[in-house]
Amino acid sequence: MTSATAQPKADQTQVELARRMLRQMLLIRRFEEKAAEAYALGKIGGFCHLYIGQEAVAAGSLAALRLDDYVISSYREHGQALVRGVPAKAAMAELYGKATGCSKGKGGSMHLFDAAKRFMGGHGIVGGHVPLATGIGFAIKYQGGDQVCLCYFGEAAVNIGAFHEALNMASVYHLPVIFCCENNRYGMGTAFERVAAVTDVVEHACSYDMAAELVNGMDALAVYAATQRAVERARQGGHPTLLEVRTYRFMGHSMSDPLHGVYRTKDEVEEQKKRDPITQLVAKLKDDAALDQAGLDALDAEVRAEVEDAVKFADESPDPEPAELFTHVLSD
Amino acid sequence: MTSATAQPKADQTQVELARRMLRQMLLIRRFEEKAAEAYALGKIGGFCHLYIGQEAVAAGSLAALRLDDYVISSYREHGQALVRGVPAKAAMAELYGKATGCSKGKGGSMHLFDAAKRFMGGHGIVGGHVPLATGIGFAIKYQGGDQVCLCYFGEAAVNIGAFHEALNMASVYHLPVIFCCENNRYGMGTAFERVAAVTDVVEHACSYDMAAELVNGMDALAVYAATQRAVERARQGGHPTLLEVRTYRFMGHSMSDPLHGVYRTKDEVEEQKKRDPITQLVAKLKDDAALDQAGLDALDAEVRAEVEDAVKFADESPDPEPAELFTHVLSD
Amino acid sequence: MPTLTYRDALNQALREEMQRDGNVFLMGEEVGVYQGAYKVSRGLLEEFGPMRVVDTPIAELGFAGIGVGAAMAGLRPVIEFMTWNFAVLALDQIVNSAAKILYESGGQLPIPIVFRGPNGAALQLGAQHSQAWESWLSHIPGLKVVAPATPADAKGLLKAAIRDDNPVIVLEGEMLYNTKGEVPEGEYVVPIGQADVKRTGQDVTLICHSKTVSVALKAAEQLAEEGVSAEVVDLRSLRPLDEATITGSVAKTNRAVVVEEGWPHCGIGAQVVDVIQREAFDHLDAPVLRVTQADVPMPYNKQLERLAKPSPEKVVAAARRVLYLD
Amino acid sequence: MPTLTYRDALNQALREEMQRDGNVFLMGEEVGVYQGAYKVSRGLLEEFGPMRVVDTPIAELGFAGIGVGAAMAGLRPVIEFMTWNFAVLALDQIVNSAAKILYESGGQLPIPIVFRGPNGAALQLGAQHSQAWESWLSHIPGLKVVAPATPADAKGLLKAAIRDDNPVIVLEGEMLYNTKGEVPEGEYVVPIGQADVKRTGQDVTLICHSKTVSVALKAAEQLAEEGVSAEVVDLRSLRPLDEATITGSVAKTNRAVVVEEGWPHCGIGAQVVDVIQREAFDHLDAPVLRVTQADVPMPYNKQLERLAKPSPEKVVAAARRVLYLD
Ligand SMILES: Cc1ncc(C[n+]2csc(CCOP(=O)(O)OP(=O)(O)O)c2C)c(N)n1
Ligand SMILES: Cc1ncc(C[n+]2csc(CCOP(=O)(O)OP(=O)(O)O)c2C)c(N)n1
Ligand SMILES: [Mg+2]
Ligand SMILES: [Mg+2]
Repeated sequence: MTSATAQPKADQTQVELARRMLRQMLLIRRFEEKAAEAYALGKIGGFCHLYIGQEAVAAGSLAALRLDDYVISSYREHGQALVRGVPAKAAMAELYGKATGCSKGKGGSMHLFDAAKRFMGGHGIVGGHVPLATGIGFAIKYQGGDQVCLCYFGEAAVNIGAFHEALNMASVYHLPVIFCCENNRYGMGTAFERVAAVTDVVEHACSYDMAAELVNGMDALAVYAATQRAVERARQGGHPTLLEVRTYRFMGHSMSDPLHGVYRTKDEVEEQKKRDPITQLVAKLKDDAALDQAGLDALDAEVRAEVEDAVKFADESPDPEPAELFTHVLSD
Repeated sequence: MTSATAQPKADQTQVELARRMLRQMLLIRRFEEKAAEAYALGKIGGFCHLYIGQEAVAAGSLAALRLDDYVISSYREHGQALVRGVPAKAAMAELYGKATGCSKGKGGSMHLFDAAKRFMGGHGIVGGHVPLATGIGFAIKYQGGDQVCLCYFGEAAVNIGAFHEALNMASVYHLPVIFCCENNRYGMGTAFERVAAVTDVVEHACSYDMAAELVNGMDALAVYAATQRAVERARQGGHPTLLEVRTYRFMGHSMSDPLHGVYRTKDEVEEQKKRDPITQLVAKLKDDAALDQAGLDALDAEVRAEVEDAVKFADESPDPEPAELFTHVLSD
Repeated sequence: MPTLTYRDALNQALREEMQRDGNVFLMGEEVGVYQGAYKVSRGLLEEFGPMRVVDTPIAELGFAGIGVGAAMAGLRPVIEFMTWNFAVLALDQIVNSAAKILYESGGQLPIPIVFRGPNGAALQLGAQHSQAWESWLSHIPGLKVVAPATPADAKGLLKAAIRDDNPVIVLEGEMLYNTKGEVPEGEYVVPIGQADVKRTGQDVTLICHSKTVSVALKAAEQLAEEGVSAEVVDLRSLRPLDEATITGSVAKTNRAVVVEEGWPHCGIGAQVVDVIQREAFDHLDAPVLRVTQADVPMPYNKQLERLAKPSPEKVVAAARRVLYLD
Repeated sequence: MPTLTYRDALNQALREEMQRDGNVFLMGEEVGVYQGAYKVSRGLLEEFGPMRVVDTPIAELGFAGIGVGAAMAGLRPVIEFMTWNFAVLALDQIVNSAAKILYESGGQLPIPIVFRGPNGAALQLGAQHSQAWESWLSHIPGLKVVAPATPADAKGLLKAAIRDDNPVIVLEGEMLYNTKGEVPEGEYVVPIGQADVKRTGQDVTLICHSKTVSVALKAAEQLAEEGVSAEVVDLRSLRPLDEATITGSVAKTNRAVVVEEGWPHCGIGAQVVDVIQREAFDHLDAPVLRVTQADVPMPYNKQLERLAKPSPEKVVAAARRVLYLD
């Protein structure tokens, strides 16, 4: 895997990109921390899957996209939504189930949507949105556009049939789809090697004649570079790519699951935390003399304020009207 | 691909095996020809998928099995049922829907069953029986047996999710299953290369860390040898194998479909018929001086008589009693 | 008015809607090169090309999902299932994606998609290939479900389905594809949600849809010979149900028999019974009876299969019972 | 009698049946190392080892099929779905393999398998994770379907399901896992197909199952305060339905309300209504009314979700209507 220091000496654009990504990653981190607090207070309900530890994936990959590209994800999508430009207020309000949420309080944590930002959800059935991504890619080609569709899913989704049907068709039809597997090594409490005959997800690309790349998901710049190459292939020839991004989740599977427990050790989690993508990016920027402690503190303060605002907004927003129960079942 | 002549000079066992397989292949051929006639006369109804052209696959692979092994197949299973020992009478009567059929007339052409012969059906949903095969393999391992489960399916089934889920699990759990893909190049009217990104089915074995072999399906002895190797792996270590057997169907997809038509040319079919597995095996036996024309004629006459008997039996057998409509819904 | 087969009426609807709206495309197994397993898409590949008439691998879950994804991005897909039996594999996408995304997104993403194909038993296809799914599909909020019985309704309802901004399930009948009838040319759209009285009568209401319409009409003829005047209500739309037409007819006849191809337990007929007893309780002179497929997997044998299916005789017998004629 | 949670009652049933019969094994996501997503399988991996408590990949269709295959070869699998929502992906194996192989094979291959897991909405899990499938599953001949409401029934019905030679669907309730009740020790089997009168009454019959039993019981209490005596019939078994107990109760009370967690259109309640109006027509003094989930995908917001679900208040209101008290 590429280490951050293997990158060429950063030029100014690169530095700006890294700083922008750092801000996004900090925003995710602080947002998720507040979400955890609010969950503990009962202000957020249901399942709530945090993204802490995986921030470099969202920040790195989405930096390679244009605003008219499409993004779709699983239930672990807060981070990607925020980076994609869903306002923290609208995202937090959605977790609270409020009328001002990005899905009007009807979707919740697993179903963040923002059609204007081309953020196409937030889907809860493992693997279920992978064919949807292929379909969006199909529409792009049908309409003669040069956009791409970026689709996030966990490594456990590779074991389900929908993934295979969708990859085969994306390849057969030459669709501009980037399948971004966030391999955090566990699906709930199950280590990937216990349920997958082959644990290098990229191997599956061979069966579908698809480009593939294995990426260090703790390095935002590496994720960015790999995604850029995939975007290139997609825009130019409608060639799909399978990216396997190796990452780790620092929290439990969802707020109702334990942090480690029987399926992984506390030591392992602590060890992984040393690879914290934010710490690493900060170190790199400091190395490059592109950020000092004061700068970092200012950035963090800014982000914390944004999240505080979001929490306040969510707190003060109204629930949907009772009549909303019956709207949006059908479009009229 | 191995050609028949590449085999080592046949010893006596080999000759006997080849003669036995030839008889089975002739039995299938004559059985299917009669089934086509009976279908045209309206004595057989529904879908009826003939096996003509693929006989070497059933004969070759099943020769490698023991009587206590399990066999399971798709809707194109007449040939495998006959070779496995389902009496031609019981098979033909089933196509006629008669009470004496191997599924009591309730299953029909797509659902031949003979539990005593461990012939576990006859299944109509493409790919649907592949997980069943994995489950039978699981039961073998659970019970501590050394049997194997041999599962037949068409190449088009490789595009459906169930195939992938089943192969992964067979590998993860180390199950004694042989996945035998009869690649006859078409799924109904669709050439495989039009709908599969990768047309070498064996490639999929890589994603599941599975042994694989590509076999000439027009050569019964080659199929036998490859299956034997797979059986060995399965019996000894519970290692599954993916066999891709390249074959061709000389008839339409089912009795209600055209022989060629838009999706393949008449020329292509005629060209393929030159590879007729029966002609080839006859030629080999004659070459080896293990069969002469008189012997062949006698064999064919014997088989024709057997099939005539089966037709007569089916014709004269009664329909199930009306009360049978309500039996076997539940076991009591 | 031209006479067309049900198959050609569907073909005409597809062709006209594809001509009318460049966002409409057809996708499914064998729809292109092979011209459709049941030839509903004959000629469309030639006219519209492979981007709009798309052959798929055998991957029902996958291509149903592709359809929904394409709809999310602005297209109007028509997804053909070779038969609805195979669509059981695709239900996750129909139920969890197509029917829910509008609601989950708080109204942001309508899913204008049609899922269509033959439903119910044909002849001797055995248990796995002879299933009628109207009850399952009608159960789901977020879907509309139609089941045309005649060529004219086939054309009019398919056109309505394609123009609808919601996911619409179109249940066709393999045994109906060759049936003929008059079909209005050009613009002919049958609104979803309206039942159709296929025969008027006074003594008993026979409620049916799709293939059972002809069963009910034959029963009505036999009943007429016995001096019983039966009204035949073709539901056409199973979700939403046209409750007004149903209860209106029963308010007149005071008796009803519901005929369906599916299994009895929780069938669409049970829902119709629920509507009738709730909305027309005081009009009912007898319990509503149902004629359904026998509560068994479909047997292959021809005789058993015939016994398993609804028949005019069974409908006549049920009608006589609700009329207390026995 | 010991008091156990519903979860522990299920756990006890599994343990006892696995001890009793070496062919019984448990398979599903997170059932082993993780001790079950809802801890129903706690301790079983330790006691029975990884061959009998089998963790699977996320592959519902695949492992449901493995279960059926294993049953064909003589085992008695218990397949756990993390929730029934995900089982939608496995329906092909449940419907086309488990429920049909005995029939298709002319009686040769019984499929003694149990599919179990939580069904219906919990709290704020959103549209894709809050669905009740009793109507779909009950529709299928070849299956049995049970839905226990109490810890004792959970134990007794799961044991019956495991011993049954047919595919049995066990619908549990996530919201019930923590509820407590007395559970007979050891051998305690509740026969499939028998409803249970959970409270006797004279004026109106409330018919319910699973989570709606507590809803109906609360409604009955409220009704009692108004001087109305409600009988509460817990169906327990949804296929087969205990028609005798249902109609027997209605013959006494002459009025009924059916309460279910699922959607109204073709719900299990529609089938119950069909039975009542057919078998107890002359006893009915009012139409049967139903209380169901609102006919919408489940919203996430807590208030809306509460409005969407059946509640004692809604049941009381329906009961008052069938009693013409309003
Ligand atoms: C089809 C299906 N089965 C089971 C579940 C329950 N479930 C939710 S998330 C999850 C684990 C998924 O792991 P992975 O794909 O690696 O993503 P991660 O949670 O690690 O981001 C499971 C089993 C589900 N949502 N959908
Ligand atoms: C899930 C499913 N989809 C569609 C069908 C209809 N169908 C039956 S056979 C077939 C083609 C299968 O081709 P292949 O797997 O190559 O087997 P072959 O018929 O060539 O032996 C199709 C599409 C089906 N039975 N099941
Ligand atoms: Mg993971
Ligand atoms: Mg083929």
